Amino acid sequence: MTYIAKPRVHHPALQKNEIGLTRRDYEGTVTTLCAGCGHDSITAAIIHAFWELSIPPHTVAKLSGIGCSSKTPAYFLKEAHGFNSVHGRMPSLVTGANAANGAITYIGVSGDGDSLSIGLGQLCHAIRRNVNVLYVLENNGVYGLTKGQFSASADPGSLSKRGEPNTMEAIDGCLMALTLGATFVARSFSGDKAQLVPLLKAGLKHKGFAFIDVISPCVTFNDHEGSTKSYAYTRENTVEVVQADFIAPAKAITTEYDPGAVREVTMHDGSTVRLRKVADDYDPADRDRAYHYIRKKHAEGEVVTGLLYISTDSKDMQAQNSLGATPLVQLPYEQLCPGSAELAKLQQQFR
Amino acid sequence: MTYIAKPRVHHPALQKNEIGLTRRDYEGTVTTLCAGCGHDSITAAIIHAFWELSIPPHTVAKLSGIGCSSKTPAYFLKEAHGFNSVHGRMPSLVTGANAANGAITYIGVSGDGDSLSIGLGQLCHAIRRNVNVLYVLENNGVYGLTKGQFSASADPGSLSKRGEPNTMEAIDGCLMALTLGATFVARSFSGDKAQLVPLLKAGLKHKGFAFIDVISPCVTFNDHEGSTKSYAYTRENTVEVVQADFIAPAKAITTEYDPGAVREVTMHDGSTVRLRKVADDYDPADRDRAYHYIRKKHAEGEVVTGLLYISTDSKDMQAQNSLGATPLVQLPYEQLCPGSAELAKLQQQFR
Amino acid sequence: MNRVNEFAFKIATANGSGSASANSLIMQAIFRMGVPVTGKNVFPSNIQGLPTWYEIRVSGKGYTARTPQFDLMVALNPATYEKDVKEVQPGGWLLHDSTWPLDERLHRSDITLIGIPLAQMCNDHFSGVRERILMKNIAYAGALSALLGIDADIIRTLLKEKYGRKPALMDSNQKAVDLGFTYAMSNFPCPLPIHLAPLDKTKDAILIDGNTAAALGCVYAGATVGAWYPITPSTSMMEAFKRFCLKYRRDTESGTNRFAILQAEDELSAIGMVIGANWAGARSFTPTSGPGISLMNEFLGLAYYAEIPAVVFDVQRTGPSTGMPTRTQQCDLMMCAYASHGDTKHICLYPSDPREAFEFAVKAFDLAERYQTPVFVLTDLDIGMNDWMVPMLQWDDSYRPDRGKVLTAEQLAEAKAFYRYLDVDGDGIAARSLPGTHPKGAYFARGSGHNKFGGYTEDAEEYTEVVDRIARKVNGARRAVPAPVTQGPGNARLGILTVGGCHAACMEAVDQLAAEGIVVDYMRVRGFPFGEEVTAFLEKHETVFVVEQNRDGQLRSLLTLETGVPVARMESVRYYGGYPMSAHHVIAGIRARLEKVA
Amino acid sequence: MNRVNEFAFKIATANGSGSASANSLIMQAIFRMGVPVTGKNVFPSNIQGLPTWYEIRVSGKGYTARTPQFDLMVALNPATYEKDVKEVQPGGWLLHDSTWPLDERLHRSDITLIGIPLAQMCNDHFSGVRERILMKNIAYAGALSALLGIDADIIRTLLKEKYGRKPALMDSNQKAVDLGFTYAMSNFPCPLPIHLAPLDKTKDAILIDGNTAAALGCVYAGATVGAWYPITPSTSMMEAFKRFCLKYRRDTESGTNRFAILQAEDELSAIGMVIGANWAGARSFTPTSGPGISLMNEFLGLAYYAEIPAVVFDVQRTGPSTGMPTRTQQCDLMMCAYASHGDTKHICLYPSDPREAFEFAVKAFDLAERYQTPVFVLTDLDIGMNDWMVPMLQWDDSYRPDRGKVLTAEQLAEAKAFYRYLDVDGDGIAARSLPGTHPKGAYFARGSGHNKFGGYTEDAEEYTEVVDRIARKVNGARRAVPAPVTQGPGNARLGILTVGGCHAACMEAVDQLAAEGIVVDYMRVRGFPFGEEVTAFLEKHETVFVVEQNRDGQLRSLLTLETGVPVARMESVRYYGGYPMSAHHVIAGIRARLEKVA
Ligand SMILES: Cc1ncc(C[n+]2csc(CCOP(=O)(O)OP(=O)(O)O)c2C)c(N)n1
Ligand SMILES: Cc1ncc(C[n+]2csc(CCOP(=O)(O)OP(=O)(O)O)c2C)c(N)n1
Ligand code: SF4
Ligand code: SF4
Ligand SMILES: [Mg+2]
Ligand SMILES: [Mg+2]
Repeated sequence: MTYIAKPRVHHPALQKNEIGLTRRDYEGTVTTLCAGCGHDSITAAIIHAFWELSIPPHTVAKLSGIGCSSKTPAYFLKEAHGFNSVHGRMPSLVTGANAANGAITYIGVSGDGDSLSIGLGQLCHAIRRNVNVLYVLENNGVYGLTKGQFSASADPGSLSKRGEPNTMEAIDGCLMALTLGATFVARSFSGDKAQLVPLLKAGLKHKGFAFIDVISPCVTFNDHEGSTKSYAYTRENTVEVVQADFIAPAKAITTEYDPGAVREVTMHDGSTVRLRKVADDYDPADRDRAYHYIRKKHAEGEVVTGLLYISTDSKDMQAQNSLGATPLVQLPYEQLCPGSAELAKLQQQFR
Repeated sequence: MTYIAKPRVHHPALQKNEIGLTRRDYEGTVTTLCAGCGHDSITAAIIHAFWELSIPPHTVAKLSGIGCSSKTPAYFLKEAHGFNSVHGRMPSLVTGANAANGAITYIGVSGDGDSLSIGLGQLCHAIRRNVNVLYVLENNGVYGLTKGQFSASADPGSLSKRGEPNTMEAIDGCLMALTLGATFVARSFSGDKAQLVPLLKAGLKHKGFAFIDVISPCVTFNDHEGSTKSYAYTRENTVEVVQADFIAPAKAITTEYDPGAVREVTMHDGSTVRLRKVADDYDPADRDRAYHYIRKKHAEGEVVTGLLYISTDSKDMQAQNSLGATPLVQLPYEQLCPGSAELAKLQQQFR
Repeated sequence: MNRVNEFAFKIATANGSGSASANSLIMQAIFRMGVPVTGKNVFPSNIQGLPTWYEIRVSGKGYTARTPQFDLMVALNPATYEKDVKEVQPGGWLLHDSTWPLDERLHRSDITLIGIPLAQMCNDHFSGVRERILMKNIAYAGALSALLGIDADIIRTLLKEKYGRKPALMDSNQKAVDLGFTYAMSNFPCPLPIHLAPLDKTKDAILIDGNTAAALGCVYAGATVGAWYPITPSTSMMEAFKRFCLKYRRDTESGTNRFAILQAEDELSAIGMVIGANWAGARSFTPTSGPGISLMNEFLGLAYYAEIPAVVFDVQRTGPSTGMPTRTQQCDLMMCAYASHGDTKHICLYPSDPREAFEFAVKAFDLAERYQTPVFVLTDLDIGMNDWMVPMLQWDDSYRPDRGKVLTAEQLAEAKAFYRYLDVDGDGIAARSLPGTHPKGAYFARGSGHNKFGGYTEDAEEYTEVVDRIARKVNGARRAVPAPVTQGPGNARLGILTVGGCHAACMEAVDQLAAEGIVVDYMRVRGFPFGEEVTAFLEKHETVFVVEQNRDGQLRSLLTLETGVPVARMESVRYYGGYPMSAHHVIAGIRARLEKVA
Repeated sequence: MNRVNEFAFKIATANGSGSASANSLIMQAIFRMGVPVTGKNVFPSNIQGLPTWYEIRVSGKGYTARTPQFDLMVALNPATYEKDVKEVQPGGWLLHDSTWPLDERLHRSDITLIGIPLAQMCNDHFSGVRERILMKNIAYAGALSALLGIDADIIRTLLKEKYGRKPALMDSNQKAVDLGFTYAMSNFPCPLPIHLAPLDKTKDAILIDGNTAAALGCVYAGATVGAWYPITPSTSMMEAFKRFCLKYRRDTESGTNRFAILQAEDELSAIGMVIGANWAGARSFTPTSGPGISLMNEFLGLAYYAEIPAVVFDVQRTGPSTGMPTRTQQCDLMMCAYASHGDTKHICLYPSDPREAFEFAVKAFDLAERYQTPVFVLTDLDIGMNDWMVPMLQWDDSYRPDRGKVLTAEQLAEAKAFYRYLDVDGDGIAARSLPGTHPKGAYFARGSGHNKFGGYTEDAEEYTEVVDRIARKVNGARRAVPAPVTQGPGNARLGILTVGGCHAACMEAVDQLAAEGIVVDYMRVRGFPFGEEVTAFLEKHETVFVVEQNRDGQLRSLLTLETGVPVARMESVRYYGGYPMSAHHVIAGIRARLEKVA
């Protein structure tokens, strides 16, 4: 894990990285998300990670599905090609792009609806293929953009805006990824930049599918723990009054705490999430142990964060397909077309 | 597990069950699968299970996707409604049907391509919903009907008909189901009727999603363990010679062995699968232990069979949706329509 | 033109700022004054911060189409000042928040500025960020009440109805209204020349959006299983269905529901659930929009070929692809008519407003079950999400669902044999049976080749026999879909033919043309396949203007394909920028063509 | 009619019994005799046991269409005896296995029985179940060689080419051939009146199926990324592409590939991969069939609107839904032309045989990149999976891919600014850039509303400007798609217009009509949107027979929609039972209409 060092702190915004770029050079257009949305914090962390790694922005491609989370690639790396595609199907796009040009650094941004509902099949199969991409799942337990329906990561028992309980099991993206043989599995919290930035960097450097589930509170529809009290409060005092179209300006939730520690984070609606950061001596090389640990802590009401599992010796899709160092897009046509003489020769088979 | 008793043996085919029906009454049309196909053995076990449970055939609905496996509902319970639908999407059909009429016994039959490739998302979400259905995944590691491409359950390293190795991780339906919170997870082997019949019966009686992964050798394209030798042999001696359109008649593979024991089963191509039957004292009530056990044995080259996990106190979809004892389809219209007076009253809100 | 009770105004704010309550308060108050009113919510695909507008048209004459000509603009969003100020009609008014110095972009010599210190007033009188922002909205409503002559008592009543049980809220809202009202009264000549005067034209009407009305239709039709995946602009339909079901279909004693709402993982799954539920015998439906229909294509072909009822509401939005999810269009006409690969054709219903959305929802289930096939109800964002003034919904208590040919256990027991796809009656419709009914009712539904007995086939004749019957069956539905609505002398040279929500704009255009001495016959189609009267209408008129909201003239395409009338006989009038069609667009389109011809 | 080199026969066996080798041995031998020959494989959607047929037509005149009239039936499948025996033309022959007593269903007084004890002979001469079954097939090939005068030396040579390296296999095959040959020779008057005589009409031709040819086209076009999900009848296309790539694109030294083949988890994913790869700059394609296209609808709209190239091969099969997966139809014409919700239109290419499948595959990539949009190549099961005799494929080594407007790093560096959707050249086509090229090339591709600069928009004018340009762009492709093929005097009263694989049947029908004194002009469209010559052809002829293989006249629909020519001017001639179109169907259809008119 040598490449997951703590980020250096206290950079002035205009400090230059190794290739002479400032953090500003890694920004995108201005966000249109709700003030305080966790997704914006993740955007900031992504900008930071790319900047720290001194990756030339134009050598990056950023892809997403549809949702509030999927809008965010517009808000970072304006010099990178972006693709805000269709709902839930970004994994296949990034797979195709990766086959075509493996010399690009790929980042995919998605939401829990995008990834775990409509896109579950594609996500699972991209993991299985070990496509070389950093896949960031901005997980808020709801469909933000369509106004707060439960997503598949909503906890059982949590309450909707209207006060109806979610009756189904939540899908845990990390457990799913581990089960599918993912080669990099991590979880973090949007407000924990100190943890998130190095994880993003590790994911970018990982050769294969780097899955990061980032808990990212939705200011507007978030109800992560389903604390009835807080929602009841909101319903009584806000929702009915303004016909649900008033979104109170909020601050993004941030937290910093030490490896091995547990931190209770209060969400916008007053509910809490207990985060447990894996300890420094946690060994992310054992898939089964990682699975077990997540399950165990979950049973204790804790959400484990950190780099949960990594395998560094597995082949990514490029390697599995025996692709060479020169990306397919750069092969000259002459190396692709067998020519007329060969065609004539070949056709003797068809006689 | 009281309802998983060993099946009574030595029934003459015309013996009657509690409702006076013979096994013949539970049959369907004649199979059109290859002689020796594992799927036909599963069909026989299904017939047996329904017969033993004395379920009136017309109170059953049998659904499937597309594939050799998905054809099989035609071959059992001719007096049950059947639905051979589209590829990979049967879970949603059975979900809708179940909501409409919970008084029917549902059985869904699918293949590994149908369930784990195109249908992965739907399967996962039906599991999550805990739809009350016995879901039989007839798992042969290939797409039989389209002639032998790898499915998502093909083992890494196994060879295709043409001798190319599969480079990807296999999806293990049972691990997946356990991770998704499935309430009934089992695995069996098509040729092990002694084990399969009671599992099917248990699945039929389970109130919720009963997932049974049945390893079912494909006579024609099967390459389960990827033993290079056996395939090389086939290629040299058969495939080229007859342009791959000759399907040698074969016998279905059967096996019988004791709980707790390991049995090496030879597939049609000469490769072998090591099956381990859970011991009588195996406790299927612990989800994490089940997961761990499957993984551990898998690492040792064994495929665990038996009832791996069951939860009897979880709510199925019907219960989660607060549906009453009378199925929705049987509610008289009068109980559904609020009437004109109520409409007039309601409309005062819209003024 | 008399400007009393005939004008339009627009309110520009930012999304998520809570202005919706104020806007609907204004709408409702005007409605209660007995004056016909329409509101169009022009909102972004965003949750907080992007520009949003609310357009209110007041029309004593009863015109409900959108008008793009605004007499008054309430410009409260600095981000769109420039655009907003341009939209005011010469001689019109611009209301702005004078808390801050006037933005240069708000200067225009031909309009009158009305500055009201909304923020200032609310900061002075309320505490807390939330309340200050919220009350600013209510304050502009108060100002508008003074400026436009909206009855203050009615506003008070409305606030009471809403906050009656929460006196504190009631008080602050009333205070905010008063603040705006008083300030306007004391600083401007109230009311403005554009203002309201009480009428009695709304007493048998309601204000309702099409998604709510359609959901209510599903309840009244006896639909029990709703499956869906959220997508703008259809989402609120299932939310309404849920609300109504909880109200009417919940047995509180036993805690059981007489409905099931399944939030699917995507649209493929939603339509699968609907088909599964219908196959099992429930009336089941799914609301969606264009991208959802695209995803449902494969399943729709299955339902068509295996002959399973299904009701799909397509609340259309601007395409292609994700397009503009919060803008309206009629751009899925072709896709719905022929969805899925292979030879298919589907019954479509085209309501023109929420009232018809209610009625056609019911009709859709009857047709789906009678013809055992998918039925689409095509509305659009404008019909689905905007509040329309429509006559009160009526219900005939003698209505009973038309389940079509469904064999009972008794009928099956008596029958010699049951063959699922046998056309016994010669009408192209074979009887079906439901799972669980009777051993003799069993059949094997499949999307693969089958013969009339329901057996699997790869035989040319057997296959052809079944698909030919299905074609006959679906074409037969032309006699059962709602007949076109017509108007006009019947023998005019020119015709206007339209569909769905363009109705309001066309009716207004017809009046305007008449005023200019141009007489036209009018027809609005309401169902597909088209009945013979549609062909007759096209053949009878020298020129027919086909008015619709899509780029490629999809209604015209359907007309050409299905009636055989050449395209050249139809002049296409299209607007597809994402706003609802207005009379202005219709007239402009027609005029351009008439001039071209002349 | 002279029956030498003009006849057809059919072989009925069971699927999986290994008869395919024998059948292609027969085909190839006839071909090597210089006699034009066509084979149609009529197989079930099953792996083992269900009935399967192989139809061989011999035509010295070079007719390659299917004929439904068989002079000789080789009836080896008891399950279909009854059906098979009916299909023999009066005066024809029936070959059966006389090992068993004659089945009653094989009695017909007007045909001649040829009994050969195939099973008996093989049981006597071979050992082991496998060999006995396999050799039975080769034995009937030997018998046919004697009966039909197929050159025995050629058969020997073919066996040598195939089994040269395996003498034991060579020997048993030759023995089986000889057994059948000798038995026929000694027991029947060989050759029959229908028989072969050497010609020299195949020397510049090959026998190839369309999937193989199309795959080869992809290789020659420089396509590097193939994504797919198996589906009959398209599966063999990707298998062929893989074979060719392993042969031509594998660097054995380094063990690296100059291609990537991605077996997707379904068709939604396959088209996603194709769009992703094309967006990244690779030529990428997917082969599929109807159900796959249905599933791709949403993504196709994205590619259309975000303007990303994509090449999709639709090897059509009998719809709707799963339909008859192993039968042919042209039933996706409408779906492909307008796939996806919203206003869309797609370029389509319609090869008529494997040679054109090769050529149009190359063309498809050029058009997709030039117009930055999805391009469909529509073949069908008949073209895709059957062996056709076509002229040898030609390749011009000077060909270089038309990548369209793709800006290089240098161009981007020099440019003031790059705006993705700006129509700089006025041809409706904006330049694109590829990821990784240059910082100035960056843009944000999206399926949501965007303006010409590539920015997100919900503005009516900005939105309209872009979709209007896209419509112009795609319509512009009418000048770039392959021009229609025409034949005839040009001034005939009647015309025949068709598409794709109906060509062969139509050409034969044209000759037959000419023989009856009926002169027709002929046109086969090869690309969509249609060029002006198509409109001209329709307008010029009193009646045009539109010949196609689907129930609803989809080609006629496209013609009506796109040319404006009224449906009434077109007489629809359709056959859609799942077999390839034959001249018989064309003539019958035309005759029925001519009589109706007369
Ligand atoms: C095919 C399709 N169905 C539905 C939608 C509507 N839709 C847009 S975003 C979204 C959910 C987004 O949820 P998530 O991915 O969790 O993102 P969030 O907004 O919460 O960040 C849905 C259902 C769509 N755009 N496309
Ligand atoms: C949408 C769609 N894509 C592809 C196919 C073609 N297809 C039919 S069966 C099948 C695979 C079946 O594999 P599996 O489910 O494992 O069943 P098996 O035949 O092995 O029992 C495929 C790809 C199809 N019918 N529909
Ligand atoms: S709705 Fe929620 S997820 Fe969407 S931008 Fe607002 S806070 Fe973020
Ligand atoms: S191909 Fe395989 S799976 Fe299909 S019927 Fe034959 S043996 Fe069974
Ligand atoms: Mg979310
Ligand atoms: Mg399989």
